[in-house]
Amino acid sequence: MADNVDDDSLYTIKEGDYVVLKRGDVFKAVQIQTKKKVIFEKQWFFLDNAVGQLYSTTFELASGGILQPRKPKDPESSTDTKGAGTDNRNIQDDGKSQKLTRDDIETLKEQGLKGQEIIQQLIDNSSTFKDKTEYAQDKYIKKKKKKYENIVTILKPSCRILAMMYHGREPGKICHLRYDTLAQMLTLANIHANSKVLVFETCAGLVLGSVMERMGGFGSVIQMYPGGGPVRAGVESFGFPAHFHDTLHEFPICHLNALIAGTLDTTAKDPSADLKESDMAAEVKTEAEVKTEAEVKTEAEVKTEAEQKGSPEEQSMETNSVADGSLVPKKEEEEEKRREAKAQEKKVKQEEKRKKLAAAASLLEGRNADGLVIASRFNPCPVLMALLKFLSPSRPFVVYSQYKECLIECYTKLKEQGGTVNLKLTDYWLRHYQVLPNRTHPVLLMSGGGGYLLSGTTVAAERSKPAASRRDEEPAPKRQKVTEG
Amino acid sequence: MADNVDDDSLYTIKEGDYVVLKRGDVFKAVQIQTKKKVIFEKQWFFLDNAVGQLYSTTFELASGGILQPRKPKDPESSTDTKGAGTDNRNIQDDGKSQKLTRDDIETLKEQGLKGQEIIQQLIDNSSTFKDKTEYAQDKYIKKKKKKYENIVTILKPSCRILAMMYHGREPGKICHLRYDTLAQMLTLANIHANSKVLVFETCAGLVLGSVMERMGGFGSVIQMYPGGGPVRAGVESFGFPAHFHDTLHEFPICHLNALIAGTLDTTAKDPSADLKESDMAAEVKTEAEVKTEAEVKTEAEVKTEAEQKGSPEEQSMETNSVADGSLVPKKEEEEEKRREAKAQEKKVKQEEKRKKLAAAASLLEGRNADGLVIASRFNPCPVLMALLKFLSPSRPFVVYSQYKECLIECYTKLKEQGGTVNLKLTDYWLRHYQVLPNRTHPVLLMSGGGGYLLSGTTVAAERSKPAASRRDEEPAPKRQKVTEG
Amino acid sequence: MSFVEYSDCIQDGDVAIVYLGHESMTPVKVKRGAQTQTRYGVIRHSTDLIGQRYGSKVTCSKGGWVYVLHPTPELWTVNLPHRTQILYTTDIATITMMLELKPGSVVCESGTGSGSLSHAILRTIAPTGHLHTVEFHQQRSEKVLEEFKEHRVDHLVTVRNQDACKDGFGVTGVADAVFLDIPSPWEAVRHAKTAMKKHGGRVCSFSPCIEQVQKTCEAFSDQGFEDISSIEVLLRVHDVRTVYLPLPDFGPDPSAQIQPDSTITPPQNHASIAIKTTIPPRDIQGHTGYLTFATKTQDLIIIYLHHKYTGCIL
Amino acid sequence: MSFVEYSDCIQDGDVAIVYLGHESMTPVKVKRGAQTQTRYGVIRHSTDLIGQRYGSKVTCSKGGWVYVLHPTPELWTVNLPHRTQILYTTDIATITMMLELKPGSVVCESGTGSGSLSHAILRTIAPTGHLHTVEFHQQRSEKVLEEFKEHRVDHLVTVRNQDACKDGFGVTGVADAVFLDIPSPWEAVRHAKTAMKKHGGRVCSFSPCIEQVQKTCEAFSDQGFEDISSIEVLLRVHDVRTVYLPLPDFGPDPSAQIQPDSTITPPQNHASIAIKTTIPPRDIQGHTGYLTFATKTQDLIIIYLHHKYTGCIL
Repeated sequence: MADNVDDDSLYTIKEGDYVVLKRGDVFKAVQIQTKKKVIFEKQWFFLDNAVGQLYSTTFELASGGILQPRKPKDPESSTDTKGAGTDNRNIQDDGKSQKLTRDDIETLKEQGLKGQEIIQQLIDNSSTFKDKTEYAQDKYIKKKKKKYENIVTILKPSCRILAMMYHGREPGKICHLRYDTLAQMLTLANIHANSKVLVFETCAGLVLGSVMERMGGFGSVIQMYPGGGPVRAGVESFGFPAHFHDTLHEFPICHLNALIAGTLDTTAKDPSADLKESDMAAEVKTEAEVKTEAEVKTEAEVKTEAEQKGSPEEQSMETNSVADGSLVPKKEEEEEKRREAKAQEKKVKQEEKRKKLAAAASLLEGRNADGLVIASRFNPCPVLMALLKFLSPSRPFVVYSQYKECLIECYTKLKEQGGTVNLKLTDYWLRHYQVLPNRTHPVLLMSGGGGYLLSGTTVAAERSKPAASRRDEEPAPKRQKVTEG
Repeated sequence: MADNVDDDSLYTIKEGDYVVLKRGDVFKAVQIQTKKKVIFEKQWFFLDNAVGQLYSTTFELASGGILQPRKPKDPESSTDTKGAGTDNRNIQDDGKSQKLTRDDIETLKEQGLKGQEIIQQLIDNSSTFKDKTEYAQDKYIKKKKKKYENIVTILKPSCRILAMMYHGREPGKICHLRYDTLAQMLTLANIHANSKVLVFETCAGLVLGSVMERMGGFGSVIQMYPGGGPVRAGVESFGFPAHFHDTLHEFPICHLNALIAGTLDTTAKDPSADLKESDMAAEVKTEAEVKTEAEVKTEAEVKTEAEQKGSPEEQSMETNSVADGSLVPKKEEEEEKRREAKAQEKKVKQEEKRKKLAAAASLLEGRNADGLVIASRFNPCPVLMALLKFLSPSRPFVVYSQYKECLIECYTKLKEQGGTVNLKLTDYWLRHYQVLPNRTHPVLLMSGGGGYLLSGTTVAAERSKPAASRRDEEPAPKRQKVTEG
Repeated sequence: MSFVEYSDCIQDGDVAIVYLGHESMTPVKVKRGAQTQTRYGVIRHSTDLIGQRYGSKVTCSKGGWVYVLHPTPELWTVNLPHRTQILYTTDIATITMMLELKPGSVVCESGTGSGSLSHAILRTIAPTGHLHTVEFHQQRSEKVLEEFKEHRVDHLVTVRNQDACKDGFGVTGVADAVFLDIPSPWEAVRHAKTAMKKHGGRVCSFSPCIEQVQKTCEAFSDQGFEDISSIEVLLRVHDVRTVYLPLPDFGPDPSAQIQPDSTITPPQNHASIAIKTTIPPRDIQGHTGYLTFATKTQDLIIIYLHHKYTGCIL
Repeated sequence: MSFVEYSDCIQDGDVAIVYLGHESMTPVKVKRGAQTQTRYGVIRHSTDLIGQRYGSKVTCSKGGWVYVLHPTPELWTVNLPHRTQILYTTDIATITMMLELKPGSVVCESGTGSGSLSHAILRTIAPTGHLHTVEFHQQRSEKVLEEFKEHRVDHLVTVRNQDACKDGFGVTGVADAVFLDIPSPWEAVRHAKTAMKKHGGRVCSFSPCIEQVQKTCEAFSDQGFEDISSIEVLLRVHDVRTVYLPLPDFGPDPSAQIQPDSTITPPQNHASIAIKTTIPPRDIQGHTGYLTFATKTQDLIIIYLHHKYTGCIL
């Protein structure tokens, strides 16, 4: 008696889909492309066989990098453990308990044994396994499973999965924003359909994408971006339907002063040159900033920085060109033609950019946005103070920072200036649990910190009152008492 | 087959003993004095009957403020609950579920019903009690118990109990130092018998007393104190045997510069005047500081401040005079006599003070102390930098502050200056659990923070190397990599 | 005004949040001709509220002023009338993300309780989703439906007065997500599964006690749910303060230059430094409950061999 | 050198801690004529260590240098050879205070394990207390006794190789405090009671899993222990850093004064601010174990009526 009928096709993996690979707690976002090698957890394979399968299917990796849908699992994949000891009093770790050598294991692999079978071999050849406590046995199996079971699950991307993926793999790319903190941001900013939301982030597009997911293609999102172009790698990974992108606008913050002053001219006959110039200036700046940051970046991170400097169009082109494969040498004539085409293309792009800017500017000019989300590596205070101007009264805003000090500054400034209430500086403590019979406890490894949030609500600004008289903006009858608290 | 025989007298409450009263989670430190009214948890009583009883005895409060040792409790004092409901779907809170009125309860009390009996009456007269879940029933009983059961347990004081008492009752007096943080300090500073430890605290003497307890009367403790006299109210509450006090020395920090420069003269023919003068100066300062602190203090706290300004002798006199009771009017002649005696007494005191100073100075002059503990409302950085000079190399130190920023300053300064290793800035997260069948969970109320610690180990100072060359004082091969971490 | 869409101005029939000061607010049903008494004086709805912009400052009769805020699920959570224990924003935010809620999601919930989570769900799944919420307490289910109407979200929600453990959620194969906040969630797990789409979805159970979590995890596992994961999220609020730290007086420094025959220079009194810092509240909410999440994957055709709970059949 | 008393200088036979750099140390048994290889080169004990002051900087053969530190239980805890899971300083500090240990305390402990806690207990109860430590694993009990001798604390400790659950602690009515770190602590609770002074004392059990805590609390309660309280303490280390935050460039400000015919002034590149802050480590130890404390009050004459655990008789 189903109340409605689901369309299988919505849940089927198709070529071109953005998906997330999962093994254990490790995720990786990829696009389904046939005949394209994917490397995940130090193994390579092809996603061709995934096409047509349902999302959330788990695949086994067969030889030649072929994925095979796993058969429905046995009742709690039971590795035969042949009884457990009650404690570890008799165990001596002399490194000799495993009779199988590394070479033996390689041979087993070459013989085509599956992960589960190899683990069983390891257990059978361990002299201490049966003396281990159930707890220790479990730990052992888990460890070996991770090493020898070659399975991968293909998931439909979501804010939850991508936030966990970025936090696990590349926290530096998302300013160490933890997924639960992102969850708080989306709720504190009251992100929902049919509203107009401003986003300023340098989190690879993860925050932007999460906001867009919550808006479901209804309303509008304006990405306020620093530097040469908006970063959207993370947005792409969400695999939104095309119409979602119609709701997404962008505005370079290097024009913010002009916009605020009302001097931004988006109708100029040849504005592209102007825009280009200041964009380039901004670009240079970004590079300089990167260098002033006293942080050593991993290769992956440096690569991101580079990507961030490309415009989104360039990025997606790059993505496509990868699929093309090898480069064919060109003759001079063709070269010349190409150059012209490129110049033309550039012009078209600049015109597009101008239109976009005009569209975003007109959305902003109403100064009636419904929400503001900031999460970046920039000092948040000037960003917040500038962007708050574009919100209607009685609208929520939320600022993320990895550093509490930055938000103390924001808080202090807002208190001085007025125009906001319900200010709250918070952080969150996230704990995972292992829940198993007689072995329930918090997970031993825990995130050290998820960053800080400052949230609040805008109210109608005081009309030209001197700053001094605003001190009582937020009456706090019980504050004094808790000063020592 | 006891290996040794305990002396009952060690465990018996005697007149003059410092003890701690306990009810539920509430503690109060008092001295056993006969015929003296004690007020605890809004009830008054006399401790006379406690004398001769064993420590940890629980007493019931009978009428007239008389304590009566409680009879050995029944197997898990079972209030008859007549079965529990499984959920609360049928409960409506209309405030009419209790048939007993306030007056009824007062009548029951006047009839001399004990707490347990009153609670049973309340249960019997509650129309909703039997419909409540077991969980809700338990909560109800606990709440009522707290209200109607008049019991008090008398405990031997200890660092554990006093630290919990201060944290619960007067956290402002101990700079909000949480008991578990104090525990960390004592361990990180390697406090133990037969060592020489420097203590600088404004925690009512709690930290000092805790250090003394851990040294067990062996070795020496030097209290470095600000202002007019060392604060020791907390030390008294430990009820140490007299010989412990022989190990306790004191040094006013207003002579620290002189001591370091080697210009402190403790042998002057009439040094008391000098000392007095600068002590007074220091006293004035303390007052001024109190005023500059932008913190509103509760009455109790203000009182402490006042107490802190008295010398310990004055304090203990005060304590004794309370016991005397009423003041008898004095004749003029007696008045004169008293004045002379007072002048004489003052002189003796000053001489005592000089001797003490000399003793403390000679202990410090070796610059070979074994440990340093700082926990105060003062900015810790100058205190730490000054007192570290008095430690031997390879000795631990620990600094407490309510504010992380203060310890960041200490950390930075120490890194610049060298002479320490193993620097660690930490804080602690303390969680209490309710462990009950089918109702196990973390306690709902939790301390918001326990303060911060900076700990480290001294090493031999570089000999006259320029500061620049010391940058590599602590090689940190893997530091750079975690910068983003 | 609606809880799922912003309006600029206050209208007759709206629910507005009157902001009185730090952590002090009160919800008001706006009604032409009505008045609301506050500690700053009377607010007259016709003149002070209706037609005013949300976020405006309103001066009350005694000369004090308040702000009038547009309602949001988060403001509602701290202002709603408690008929039960409620879920707060920290848990709600986590639940919303971890259940992957978004516009269009179909969600089942039990119990509705005071509707704190329900409003947040409705905000997120609007305008195209639906909430099926089940509450066994009749009065509560009636009251919350009334609130949904006042908040103009009733078109997005179906309230059922039944026992989810016995009777389930009243729907089959439609839910993308199920949320359980009941004393024995393990008894409702099979109903949760039935309510969910055949292609799968996410489920969450909130329980204060670890024993409940243990039983629920077992039930999830027995019913073939995957990725079972229990977490806890705690909120810490930081109070921003300027604190003044006195500087210690170590006495005159003999190594410093002293004028001949000088009297001792008085120590620098009043010396202190100011730092901008945060302090934690003395006590915080140290536990609300454990959140256990799990994923239902697509229905399998094979029949599970049940070992422990023979009572649970697919 | 001894683990319970400081010395100024390094002597033959001492155990010293060689500090190689941030979080990198190694313990060394000082022996005339011996050498120790470090990544900075060789340390020659006779010339580089013996007679030197603890805390001195020692230059190694390759020109690198190290510090030589006096051992403490805390340094030992991070340097000892692991023969089992060990207790770390955060838990040890809590245990020490909550068991009310001090000079003169008599303590029972099981299991001894790698001796991490044992050393801390000995430090605190010296010079007049005694530790009775029970370890069921024979090799471990022998090894730890050897270490106690090397650390010159063996006069304060008795090591027994037996099973505390079956055979108890080998003493009766002497202990001020008992510590349990064994898989089934509830089986040793009655032995703990027997070992304790008739006037009472404190007991602590360390367990990683909540089910163990539940059983232990029940056993404590059944044996008449009072003030049963389970806690957890977590350490957070803060890394002090200077971070540079770029400032956003909002473009030229038209409201600012502009010279006539001026070219646009280039935005201020390189602009960033530096803040001194701390960052948390990416991962921390999120759980070690639960600490359950209880108080034994003076022995009562009445006989308890046991209801649940009939196996436990006083």
